[in-house]
Amino acid sequence: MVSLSDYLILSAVIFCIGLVGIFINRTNIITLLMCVELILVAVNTNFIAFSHFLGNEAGQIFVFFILTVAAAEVAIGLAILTLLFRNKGSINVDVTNSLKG
Amino acid sequence: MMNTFQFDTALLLVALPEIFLLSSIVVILLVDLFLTKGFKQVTYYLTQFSLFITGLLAFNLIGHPETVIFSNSFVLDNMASVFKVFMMGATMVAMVYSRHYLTQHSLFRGEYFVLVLLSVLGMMVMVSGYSLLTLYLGLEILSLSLYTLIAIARERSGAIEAALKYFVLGAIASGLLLYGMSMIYGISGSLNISEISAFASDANLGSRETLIINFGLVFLVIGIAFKLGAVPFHMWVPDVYQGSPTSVTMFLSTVPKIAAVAMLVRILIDGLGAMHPYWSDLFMVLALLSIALGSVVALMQTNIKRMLAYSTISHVGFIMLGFVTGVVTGYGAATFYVLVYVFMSLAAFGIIILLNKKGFEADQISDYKGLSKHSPWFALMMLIVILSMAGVPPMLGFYSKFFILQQLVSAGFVTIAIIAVVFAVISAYYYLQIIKSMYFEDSEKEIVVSAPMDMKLILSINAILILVIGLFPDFWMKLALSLF
Amino acid sequence: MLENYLPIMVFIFLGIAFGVGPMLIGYLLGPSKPDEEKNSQFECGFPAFDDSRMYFNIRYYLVAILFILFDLEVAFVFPWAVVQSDLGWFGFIAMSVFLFLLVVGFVFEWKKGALEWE
Amino acid sequence: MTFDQILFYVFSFWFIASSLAMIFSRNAAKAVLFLILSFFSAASIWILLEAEFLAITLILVYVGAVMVLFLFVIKMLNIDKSTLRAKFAGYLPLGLIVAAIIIAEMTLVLGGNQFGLDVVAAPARHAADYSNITVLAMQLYTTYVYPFELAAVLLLIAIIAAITLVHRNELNRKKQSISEQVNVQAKDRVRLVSINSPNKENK
Repeated sequence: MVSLSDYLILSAVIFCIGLVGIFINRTNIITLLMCVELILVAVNTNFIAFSHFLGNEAGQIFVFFILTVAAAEVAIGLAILTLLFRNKGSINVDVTNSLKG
Repeated sequence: MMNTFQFDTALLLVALPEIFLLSSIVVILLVDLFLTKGFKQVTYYLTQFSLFITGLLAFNLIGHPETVIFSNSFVLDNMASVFKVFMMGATMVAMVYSRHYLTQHSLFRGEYFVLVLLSVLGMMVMVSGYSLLTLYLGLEILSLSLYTLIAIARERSGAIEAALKYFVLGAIASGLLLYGMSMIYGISGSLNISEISAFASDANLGSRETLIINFGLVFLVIGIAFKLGAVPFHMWVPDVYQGSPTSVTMFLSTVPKIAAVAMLVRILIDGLGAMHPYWSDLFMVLALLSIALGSVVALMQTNIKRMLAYSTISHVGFIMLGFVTGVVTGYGAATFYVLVYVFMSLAAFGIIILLNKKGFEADQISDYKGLSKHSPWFALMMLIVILSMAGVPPMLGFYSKFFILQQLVSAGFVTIAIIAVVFAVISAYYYLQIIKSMYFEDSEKEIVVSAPMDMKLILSINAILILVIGLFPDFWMKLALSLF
Repeated sequence: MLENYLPIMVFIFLGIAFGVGPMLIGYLLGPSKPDEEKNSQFECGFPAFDDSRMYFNIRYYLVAILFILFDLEVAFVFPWAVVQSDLGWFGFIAMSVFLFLLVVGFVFEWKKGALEWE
Repeated sequence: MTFDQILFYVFSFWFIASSLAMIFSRNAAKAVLFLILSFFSAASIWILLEAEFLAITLILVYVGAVMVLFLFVIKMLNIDKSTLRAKFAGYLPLGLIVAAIIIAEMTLVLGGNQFGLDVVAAPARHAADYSNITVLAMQLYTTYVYPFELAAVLLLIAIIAAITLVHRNELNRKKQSISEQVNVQAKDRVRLVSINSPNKENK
C-alpha cells in the first residue's frame, strides 16, 4: 500500500520544484504564475492526502475553494499582465528586486 | 442520506454588519451602473453612508457575548466588533481623502468605491474568521480587490508594475500560508480554530505532533510575515507603496493592517497560542530585522511614499514585538499600536493628498519645502503627525511605542527593548528631515491647497486628535487590553 | 475501488491505439522518398508570408476571462444538482443567494458593454 | 509491489518530470503544455486518493479553462518566442542546492516516522457505490454554506476586476444598434432631390 508519507513527500517535492521555478524564472512572469499554480497543486495534494487518510472531508472542501480562488486570481493576474504589456510593450519585469534603495 | 444539519436564522443577526455591507455593495454597484455622468458623486455618498451604517451595526454588537455561527466558521467577539468599528471609521476617513485625489487625477470611477467596499468586506470576514478556510477566503477577497484597486490607474505603468509585483508576491505568500495550513489540518484533523486550539494545548501532545505543528508554523509565519510586510519578506512594500496611486497606498497601508493583525491573532494566538514558545523566536528575529532595516533604509529615501513604506516596515516590527511578549498585556499593546499606526498613517497620507493637484503628486520630500510659509496650518498638522510617528512624547505615537517597550521589559526582553529604542532614535532622524524642509527651507514654487472643505476639516481633526488622545491614552489602552 | 476504472483504462488504451496505430502503419508501410522540393513549404507558390502562429487580438481576452469565471460558477452548481432534493429549502436559498451575486455581476458586465461584439 | 503502488509511482514520475520540464522550459507555450501534463498526473494521484470530484474539477477548470487562458495570453502578447532567460544560468546552481536541502529536510519531517503506514494506517477503500460528489455536496451547501457564499463574492470581484481592467469604453467603436436598424424608415435613408441638369439643352 502507499503510505501517507509517500503522498506528502511527493507534494513536498512538487512544492520545492515550484519554489525553484519562481527563483530561476524571476523575470518571466508567465512562467512565474505557472510556478505558483504548481505550488497550489502541491498544497492541494497535501490536503487531499490528509483528508483521505483522516477520513474527513474538510480537506477536500478546502481544496475546492482553493481551486476557485486560484482560478479567479489567475484571471485577474493575467489581466494585469496584459495591461502591463499595453503600457510597456513587454512583460519583462523583475518582481523581486528591491534594489532601488 | 439523513440531513441532520440545523440552521438557526436568528443567529444571522450576529453577522448583520457583513450582510448589510454585502447588500449595499450590490445596490451601489447597480446604482452606479445607471447613473449618468453628472451624478457620479452619488456613489461616493452611498459608500460613505453604507460604511457608516455598517459601523453602527458593528458598534451595536460590542459587548455581545461571544458567539460562533455558520458551523464554527464565524466568530463574533469583542475584538471582532471593535476592529470592525475601527475599520469602518478608518475607511470612511480614507474615502474622504481619496475623493480629492481621485477627482484631481481623473480616476474617479464607481468601481473604485465598490472595490474598496468589497475589500472591507473581505477584512471583516478575516476579523471574524474562525476556521482556516474562512480566514483564507477573507484574505483572498481582500487581496484580489487590492490588486485591482492598484491597477485601476491603468494608464500609469508604475501602478501596473506595482500591482503585478503585489500580485505575484501575494500569490506566493498565499501558497506558503496554505502549505502551513495543510500541515496544521493534517495533524489536528480540523480546520476549525477552536478545535486546533484544543488539539495544540493538549498536555499529552507527542513529539511527532509537536514536530509537524512546528513544521507548519514555519510556513504560516512566513506567509503572515509576507502579508504584513516584515523583513525579509518586505520586498514588495516600497515598490507597491510608491507605484500605487496615493489614495490606494493610503488605503492599503492602513486598514488591511488591522485585518492582518486580526488574522495573526486568530491563527497564532486563538489557534496555536499553546505553541507560543516556538513561534515567538521566529517573530522576534523578523521584528528586529524589520525595525532595523525600516529605520536605516528610510534615511536614504527622497520619495515620501517610499519613506513611509520603510517607516511602515519598522512599525510592523514594533507590532510584532508586542506578540513576542507572550502575555495578554503585550497583545493588547500590539493592538493599541496597530490602531494608532492606522490613525497616524491616515493623517500622513492625507496631507500628501491634500497638496495633490492635477499633474502634481507631491510625493517628493523636496515638495514640502517652505510649506510652513504657504500653509502654516497644515504644516503644523504635518508636524504633529511626523512627531507622533517619530515617537516624541506628548503624541499618541509615543505611547504606542512606550506600551510595547514596557511590556517587553516586564516580560524580560530587556535587550530587545534596548535595540528597538536605538533604532527608534535613528528613525527620528528621517522624520526630522521632513520637518526641516517644511520649516527651514524655501521653495521656488508656490504650494496651493485646493482641497475641498470637508477634507480639510477631517484632516485637521485627524491630526489634532493625535495630540489630544495622546494626552489621555489610558482609555484606549484599556479598550485594547479588554479585547483579549 | 480501482476496479471501477477498468473501463476507463480500456478506453484510454483504445484511444491511444486509434490515434497512434494508423500513423504507425502509415509510417511503416508507406513508401517514403523525400527530396528537397517535396519538403519545401508552399503557399500558392510563395514562401510563407509570416509565422503560421497567429496572434490574437487583446479584445477577445475579456471573453476568455469571463468564461473562466462562469465556468467556476457551474463547478459550484454541479454538486448542488446531485443533492438538491436532499437539501430542501435551505440548499435552494443558499444557491439562490450564490446565483444572485453572480447575476449582479452579469448585469454589470452587460451594462458596461463587455458582452458587445463588434 | 501492489498495483496501487505501481500506479502511484508511475503518476508521480510523470508529475515530477513534467513539473521539472515546465520550470526549465525556455518556451512559454511549451511550459504551459508541460503544466497541463502535471495537472493530469496530479488528477490521477487524486483519483488514487478517492477524490474523484476534485480530480475532474481540476481537469475541467484548470486544463479546460485556466491553461487555455495562459496559452491565450502567450499567443496574444507574442511572448512564446521572446525567451527572457538571460540570467537563467546564474541562478540555477544556487537554486538547486537550496532546493535539495529543503527537500531533504521536508522528507525527514514528512517521512515514515511521522506518516508511515504503521503510524497512519491506510483507510479501507470505499465500496463501488460510494459517491464522492454526494458526500462533498452534502457538506458544501450546509456546513460550509458561509464559505460557499464567500466564493460568490470572490467571483463577483473577479468579474468587476476583469471588466474594470481590461474593458475599454471606446466611444467611437462601431457597433450594431438593432433597434435603430428596425425603426429606420424610407424617409431617413433616401432623399429625392430634383436636379436641373445643365447638359439638357445640349442634347
